[in-house]
Amino acid sequence: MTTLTKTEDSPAPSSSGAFLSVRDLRVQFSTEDGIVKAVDGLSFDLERGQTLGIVGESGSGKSVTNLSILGLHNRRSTQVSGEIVLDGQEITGASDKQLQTLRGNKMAMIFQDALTALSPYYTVGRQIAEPYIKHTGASKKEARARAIEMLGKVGIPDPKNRVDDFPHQFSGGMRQRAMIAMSLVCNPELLIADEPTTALDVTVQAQILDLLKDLQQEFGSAIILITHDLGVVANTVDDLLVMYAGRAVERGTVREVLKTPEHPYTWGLLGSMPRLSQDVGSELTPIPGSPPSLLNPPSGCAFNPRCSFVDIVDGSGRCVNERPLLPEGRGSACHLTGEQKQQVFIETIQPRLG
Amino acid sequence: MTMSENKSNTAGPDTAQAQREPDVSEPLLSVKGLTKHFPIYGGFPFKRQVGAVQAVDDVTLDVYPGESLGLVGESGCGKSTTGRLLTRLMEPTSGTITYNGQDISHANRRKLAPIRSEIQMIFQDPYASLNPRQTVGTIISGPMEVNGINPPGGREARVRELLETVGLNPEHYNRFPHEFSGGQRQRIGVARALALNPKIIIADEPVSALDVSIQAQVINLLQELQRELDIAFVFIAHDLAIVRHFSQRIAVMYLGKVVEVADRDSLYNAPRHPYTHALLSAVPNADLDADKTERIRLFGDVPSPIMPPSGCRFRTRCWKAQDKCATEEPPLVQLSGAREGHLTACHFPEAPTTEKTGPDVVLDPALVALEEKNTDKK
Amino acid sequence: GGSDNDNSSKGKTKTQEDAAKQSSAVIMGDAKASTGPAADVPGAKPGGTMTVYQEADFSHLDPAQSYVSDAKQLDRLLQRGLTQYQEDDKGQLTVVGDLATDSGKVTDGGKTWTYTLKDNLKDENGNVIDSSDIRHTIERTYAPFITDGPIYIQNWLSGSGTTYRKALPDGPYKGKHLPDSVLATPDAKTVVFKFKDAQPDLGQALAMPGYSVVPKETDTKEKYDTDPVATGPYKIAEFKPGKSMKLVKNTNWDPATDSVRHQYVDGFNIEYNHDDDDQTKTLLADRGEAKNAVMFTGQVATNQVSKVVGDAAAMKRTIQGYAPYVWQLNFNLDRMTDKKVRDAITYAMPNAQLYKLDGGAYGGETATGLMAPTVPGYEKGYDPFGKLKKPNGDVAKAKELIKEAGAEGKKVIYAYGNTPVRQQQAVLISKRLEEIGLKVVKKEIDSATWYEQVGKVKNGLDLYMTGWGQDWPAASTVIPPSYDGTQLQDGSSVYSHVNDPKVNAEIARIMKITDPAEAQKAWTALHHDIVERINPAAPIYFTKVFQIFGSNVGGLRYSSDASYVDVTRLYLKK
Amino acid sequence: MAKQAAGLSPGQLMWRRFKRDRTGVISACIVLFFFAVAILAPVISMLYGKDAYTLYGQDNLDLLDEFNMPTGGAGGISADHWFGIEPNLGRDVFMQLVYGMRTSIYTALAATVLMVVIGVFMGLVGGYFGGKIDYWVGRLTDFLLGFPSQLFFIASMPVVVAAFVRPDEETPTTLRAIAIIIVLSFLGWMGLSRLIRAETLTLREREFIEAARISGASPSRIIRKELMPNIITPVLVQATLLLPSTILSVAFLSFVGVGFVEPTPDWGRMFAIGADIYEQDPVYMLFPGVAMVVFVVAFNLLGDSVRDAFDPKSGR
Amino acid sequence: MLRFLTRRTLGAVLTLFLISAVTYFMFFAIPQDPALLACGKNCTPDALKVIHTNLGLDQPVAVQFWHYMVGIFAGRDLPVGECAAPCFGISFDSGQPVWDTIIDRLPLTLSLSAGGLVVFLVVGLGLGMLAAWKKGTKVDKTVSSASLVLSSLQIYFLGPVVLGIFVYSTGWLDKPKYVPLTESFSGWFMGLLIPWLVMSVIFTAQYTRMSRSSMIEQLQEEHVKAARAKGMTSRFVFFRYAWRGSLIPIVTIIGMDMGALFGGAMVTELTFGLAGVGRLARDSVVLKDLPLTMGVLIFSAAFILLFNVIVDAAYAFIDPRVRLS
Ligand SMILES: Nc1ncnc2c1ncn2[C@@H]1O[C@H](COP(=O)(O)OP(=O)(O)OP(=O)(O)O)[C@@H](O)[C@H]1O
Ligand SMILES: Nc1ncnc2c1ncn2[C@@H]1O[C@H](COP(=O)(O)OP(=O)(O)OP(=O)(O)O)[C@@H](O)[C@H]1O
Ligand SMILES: [Mg+2]
Ligand SMILES: [Mg+2]
Repeated sequence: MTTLTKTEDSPAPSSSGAFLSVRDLRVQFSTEDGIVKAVDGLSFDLERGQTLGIVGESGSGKSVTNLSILGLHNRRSTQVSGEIVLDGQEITGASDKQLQTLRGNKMAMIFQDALTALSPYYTVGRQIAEPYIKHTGASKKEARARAIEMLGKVGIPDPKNRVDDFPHQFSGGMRQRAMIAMSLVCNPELLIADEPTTALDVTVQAQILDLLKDLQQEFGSAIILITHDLGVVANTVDDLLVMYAGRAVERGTVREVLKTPEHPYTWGLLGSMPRLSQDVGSELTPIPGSPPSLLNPPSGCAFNPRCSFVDIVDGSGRCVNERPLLPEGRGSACHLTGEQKQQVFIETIQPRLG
Repeated sequence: MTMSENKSNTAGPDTAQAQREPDVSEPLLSVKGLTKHFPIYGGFPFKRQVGAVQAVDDVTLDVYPGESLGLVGESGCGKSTTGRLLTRLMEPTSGTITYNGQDISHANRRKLAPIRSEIQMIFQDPYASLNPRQTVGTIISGPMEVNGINPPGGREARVRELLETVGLNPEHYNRFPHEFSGGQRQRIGVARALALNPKIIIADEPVSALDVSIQAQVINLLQELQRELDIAFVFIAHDLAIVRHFSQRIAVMYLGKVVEVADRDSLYNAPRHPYTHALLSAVPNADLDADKTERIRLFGDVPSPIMPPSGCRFRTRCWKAQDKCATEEPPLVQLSGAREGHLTACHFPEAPTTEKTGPDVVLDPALVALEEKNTDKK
Repeated sequence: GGSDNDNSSKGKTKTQEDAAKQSSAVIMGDAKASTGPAADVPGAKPGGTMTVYQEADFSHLDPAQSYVSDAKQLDRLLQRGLTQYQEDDKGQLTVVGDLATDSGKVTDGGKTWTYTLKDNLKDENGNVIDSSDIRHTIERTYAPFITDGPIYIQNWLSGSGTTYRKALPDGPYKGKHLPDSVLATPDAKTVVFKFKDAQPDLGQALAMPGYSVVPKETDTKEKYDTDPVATGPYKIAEFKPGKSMKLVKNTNWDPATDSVRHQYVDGFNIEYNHDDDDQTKTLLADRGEAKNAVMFTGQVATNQVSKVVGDAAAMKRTIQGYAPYVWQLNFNLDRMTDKKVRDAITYAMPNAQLYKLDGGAYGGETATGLMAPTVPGYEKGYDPFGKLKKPNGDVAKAKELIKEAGAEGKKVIYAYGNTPVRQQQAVLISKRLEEIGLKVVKKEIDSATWYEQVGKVKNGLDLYMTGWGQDWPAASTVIPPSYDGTQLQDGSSVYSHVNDPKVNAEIARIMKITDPAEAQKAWTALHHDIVERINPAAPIYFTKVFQIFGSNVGGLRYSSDASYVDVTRLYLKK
Repeated sequence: MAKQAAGLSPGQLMWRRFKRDRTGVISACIVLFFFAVAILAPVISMLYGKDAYTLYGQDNLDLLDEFNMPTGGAGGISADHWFGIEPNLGRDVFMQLVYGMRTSIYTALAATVLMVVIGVFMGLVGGYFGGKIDYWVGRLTDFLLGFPSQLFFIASMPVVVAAFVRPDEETPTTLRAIAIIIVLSFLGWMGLSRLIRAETLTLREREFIEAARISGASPSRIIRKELMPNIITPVLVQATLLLPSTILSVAFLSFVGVGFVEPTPDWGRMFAIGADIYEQDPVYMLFPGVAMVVFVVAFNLLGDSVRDAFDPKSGR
Repeated sequence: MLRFLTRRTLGAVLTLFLISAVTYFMFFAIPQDPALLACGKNCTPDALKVIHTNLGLDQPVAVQFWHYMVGIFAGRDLPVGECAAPCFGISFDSGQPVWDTIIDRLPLTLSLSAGGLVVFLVVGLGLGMLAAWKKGTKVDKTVSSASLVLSSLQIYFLGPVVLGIFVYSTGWLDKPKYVPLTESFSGWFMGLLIPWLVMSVIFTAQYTRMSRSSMIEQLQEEHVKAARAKGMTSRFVFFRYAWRGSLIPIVTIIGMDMGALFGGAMVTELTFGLAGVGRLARDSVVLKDLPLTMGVLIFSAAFILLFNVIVDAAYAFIDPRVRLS
């Protein structure tokens, strides 16, 4: 279970000994329009065998966070600060060489769009085998056998023959499976899945998610699952992190966050999703306004321009002037008091969610 | 808002037509046996047709004034093609499209001109559907210009009015699409569709490309418009939850065929076609405490529309398939036990109601293997 | 000229003195002079292979088609005719018997010429050359496919212009022959030419490459032009059109029968695609293979002249001499009818500036008349237009004349070949013509078809420069071809379209004079008449030859006959 | 979309991005300078007091030596003749350069414009209408791409010229220019056409085209109003890259002797002469050489910058 | 794959036929009479007629073209000589069969192009990749700007200068000349060294720019990122993943250049006085040697089309999506 120990603004050494510990991660891009603070002080921990879900609006920094865990950002134009510790090993300052031995081995990534993420020029089998050869020093033959095994594991029929196929000969779902096979080939202890099913149909999506879950059970990996879809989250993850404008605004177990959300943004998120079980007559409640610019995010709470509860916060202008902190463990970064949160949720939000 | 129930349904059981209160209203748009095959050329030295993508095959549907018909199905099953045929962006291979009693299946651009304004479309990708080199004003007034419509007060005033209608600032008249957020862009698309006072709008996945929170904005807007302007919608989507939210009647497509049509309650509560079943069960529910329905994990992908399976097209992935399915194509009919207007094309349909909790149907061999291993460990 | 030039005075071209020799009359050699072997070249050594740089393919290999200088140079190595020129160190030419025992026995007041063949004459295949081969050689020039060679002897034998072709329309190939009353071969060694009129120049005409022998047995008609049979000291071992040609010794050539040619080097490697610029630079650099290399018809490139002249050591490897051409600006007399205008233009021409564009003092020299310094009868100092005083033209005088003629603003069409030098000259000329009050239309003509285009009677042009060279050192090969109005037709060389009864009659008269000295005097008088009374062309410049060779090449000598280097006597020093 | 950029049109955005690109701005200045010089050639000539046609070296015999090379070393550079004088004819090199640029730029510009027009037209037609039309346009493109272009240029130039000039007339320089333009553009449009076709194909799939069709717009309206504005960018980029190579092609024609002739000042011939006499008069080659290199480099850099400016992804 | 190649080849042959037809009709419609040239100094109308007959110019152009086309396969027996099976006519100028002449010139052009190709590919692609690898650094800037400057030079400009310096003035190198490879390797190599180098200076630039930009583009591809995510070394990713993808545009250009070069590296040959197909082409045009012009044009076009087919095959080789579709 994820343990959430420190407030993000006072990063402490990862005393928790969590498998993956991210502390006060900041990622900035210098662009011609200015500096983009894509991730701005993010902290979380993740244990082996657990799945952490990250939800949030488009552009809230989900992908950037995970690319910086893998160290895949462009070093020239990106500044990464903070601390990422994987299994006791500091990653942020690590050299490219060190990272190379970790990537694909200890930590692996599943990309959103498998068609673009698999090289069109090499066979699926070869692409799966490559990291295996590199990280385990296996022979080509062994690696090939391993690739076939992995393809079989992720449910590609007739893997012995399909191993020599090229990605474009696979269907969307199969490609995503191949991508998964590729990331799992070295039994990574950390698996990052960045919107692994967004490009897929519901039926295929279900297959892939089931597969991920089952594989996690088998290998005991830690998974970070990034998605927009609360439905997916509800069925797959253990802990949930809600991001907004480069910061975590709420976290807790999936049940806590979905059942008793505390942050107005989370409320908005839940309110704007239609559900199958919902009453068809109820209206959706979108979050008003538009996402903030990361070039110069709103002062104070980044959500304040869109928040309808600014007025009931004690102390005038607190939302605009003061940045709310995300408390340890379960909690949300909002100036509303605990009671206010509960009250608002029960009185106005829950009925709408039906 | 509650949905009006279809009480008086007089259609006979043999009619392969979902009809709603025929006395009250004739269908606005009616298609019969609509088929679109995309020819595939090949060969040497002279190219000839070597096959066809059977994108849409013998689809029969009605859309009534003011209603919203949802069209769902997996990617590639022919939803968009159907939508394009309805707007006559494409010419059907066969079948008829009747709009307001007028056969427009093969009408040319001139002939279509008078009804062009009445059938409009909203597109999936709000950015791609707006010309990046035109201002919002130009984009929205374009259709009026083409159709020679001069609203009282001038086009610009009308555009501003429309912008207001869709919840945009009329001041933004001279801005370019890229200066708007995704949701705002989609609103521009809606405003463009409204510019000609359409009677029916084909919305092809109008919210799929949008973020959930923005998605809600657009859905609300469309719902509002439908109510206020009494516009009929053909709402194409693959997100069943959204369709359920927006459409009164829903058609489920599979590989170019409509496999099931019903009003939403009937379809979601008592789906008869195994595919509909599978589809519904695959939708992840964000509600942790919701009753878990039977989960059906289908195996494999949709077969190629170039060589669709014989008989029932779903049979290759159906757990109920029998020999008959391969030889005989099931007709789209009202099954016994189904509500009026609930039509299904299946030889071996599911029971009229879904069991609330049942064992998972796992069709994916990899999952079976993994799960078996995991259970062994435990 | 020669390799023994001393070059202490830079920029001095050494041609005036050569011209004197070049233009002296030809001597007819006797049997002794015609007996081989040829006199040794001092210091010559046998052996080695010489490299020859050429810009392009030889225009023809079939002797009967050979007319132009490059073909002539090659012909001297490969082929033999009845006669040939023997040249001394001073450039004095003697016609000697080549295949024949002497330069010809004249009887019947110059109308009958008899030649006797030497013994031991064989072609490269070892076939004996007899009188039937000579007959064949003459008769095949009547064949329709022979279009490019000289037609002197045909005209003399069978009628002027192209009428001669009627005498033997298919050549000798369909079994027909010229009657014995015209050409007789009484035995295997004797050939008798019988002309209607006296033909004093037959010996020189026969020395033209166009009449070199084509052995009957191995004549392949059209195809002979790519694979001729050699009778001279060398034969073709390998020929790659457009690329190269290799000559090797012809072992069937017997030096004892040849009083002109040598066979010093083992062979020649002729490489094409070296333009003048490239030839000059390579030879000037004198590295490696270039030490053994020569130019045949290449010349020091105009832009390189200064460099060569500035290099005293290199100048030792050069030869200079007059080329037989007068570069003249023809007036199309059909259109330029006013003599005053013609005179005006003649006065106006900036001769010196024009030849400066074509190699300067080493490329030309102001022409004062229409006869080249190489023609017997050339008079140094004959300068009716005062060109020597005003080599850059007399604009004032020209303007005056134009005014007198009332021709201000008259439109003249000036045509020029499309090469860089001609383009530049055109700029100068048109500028000058405008200066004197004429309006110029410049007409550029593809240089490859230049003569064909200006050679049309109805060419529609007013002014165009041409150069005509003698076929042998006699005014009879200059004046009649250029100014005999009776010959005027498409393709003839009467470029200025002169058709003056007096001139025509005079030409006919002089042609009958058998005494060379008397004829020469008459030609000179006629020349004056043409220049002064008619002025059919403005003389622009006499062209000159300036060649450079590899340092290992010996035997360099300017040949008055070839007007390029004498190729028969080249050897390699090492 | 960043807030700051929110108020800017794509054009303004591009302009902003371009302005920040120092190389681009400098190149643009150089290119503009060249164009200005070409346009203002007569004015420059007036101020300078010389023209491109007077044979200074022939009129004043002190300027050329006996081998027609400029006297006084350094290519005859003097206060009178800033860049020296030309060997042989003795014209003013500076004026030759200025007017030669005029010839080169005008011809190349016209040829480029023609190529662009044909290329855009063919590409648009093929791409938009697709099907048979596209097929045949594609075959035509392939067919013309099969022509050995350089060879074809020199072989066909005389043919084209001959087709226009009566045999007894002077070939006007403009006609020669027209022939060059025709010949160059005949085999020069295919690259652009392919590009535009590909661009059109992707645009055609874009939904805004469908939106226009649904509103009943005619094909011509769609091409004009919807497609054209969107392909302006690649066309502009391509044209900036095409122009310098066309200039070199014009020079090539002159070099092989089928381009402009004396006395039309022309860079191609200046090269040919320069290469011929670089040993005797190295200075002469310097000016056209440097001018050409600077111009072509500047134009290429400008093209790159324009592309960068137009491409929002190419951030630095 | 075989089917694909056959199809492409047949298409190319068809195109070639069309190109021949167009050029044939175009050049034989020249208002100037090529026979005039062959006719020589003492040309007369009669002689001209004879030449017309000999050259076959007296027949209608369409008939001439028909004979020409048939002759290519069947050979012809022309009045001016026999012309064996791949008969492209007999040169007006040299009287040799055009085919033989071209074949004779070919080794030089092939050597010139192939050698130049090797040099400029190795150097050009190498530098381009180096610049892409070091994108944004001084190395990149130097390489990029140098290549830009060099690409605006011309062979006919650079060639004489190089010759002047290395051959005529210093004598460090021999003048370019062609020695068949079969005769002597060193002779062949040294003889063509200067043209190769000069040629490659100019071509290299293009390839440098090309490979740099396409490499940089490829490096931004998602699948390249994914390869890095697998833990593959930067070098592996660079040379395996990115490079493979960058090949497509490069191969396209190579194909075009090769087609053009093998069909006659005209400028290079002219500049260095080498007698290859390119020079043949120019000369034939100057001399109005129509059969030769036709022959060289067809020949060059054939090379261009051949390389088109090869490039297509190369695409299929590089990109399995092409191969298997
Ligand atoms: N290389 C980059 N340079 C500049 N800005 C960047 C870069 N990469 C990402 N960004 C910005 O960082 C922010 C966060 O991006 P990120 O991709 O993490 O969002 P996300 O949460 O993954 O969104 P999505 O759900 O759309 O994938 C965005 O505003 C994006 O524009
Ligand atoms: N222009 C076309 N030519 C050939 N095949 C086509 C064309 N358009 C669509 N298809 C094919 O027709 C089938 C149906 O396509 P369609 O776009 O209607 O699917 P869809 O249901 O809208 O899918 P999605 O959910 O991905 O939008 C697909 O197999 C598609 O590949
Ligand atoms: Mg993302
Ligand atoms: Mg679709």
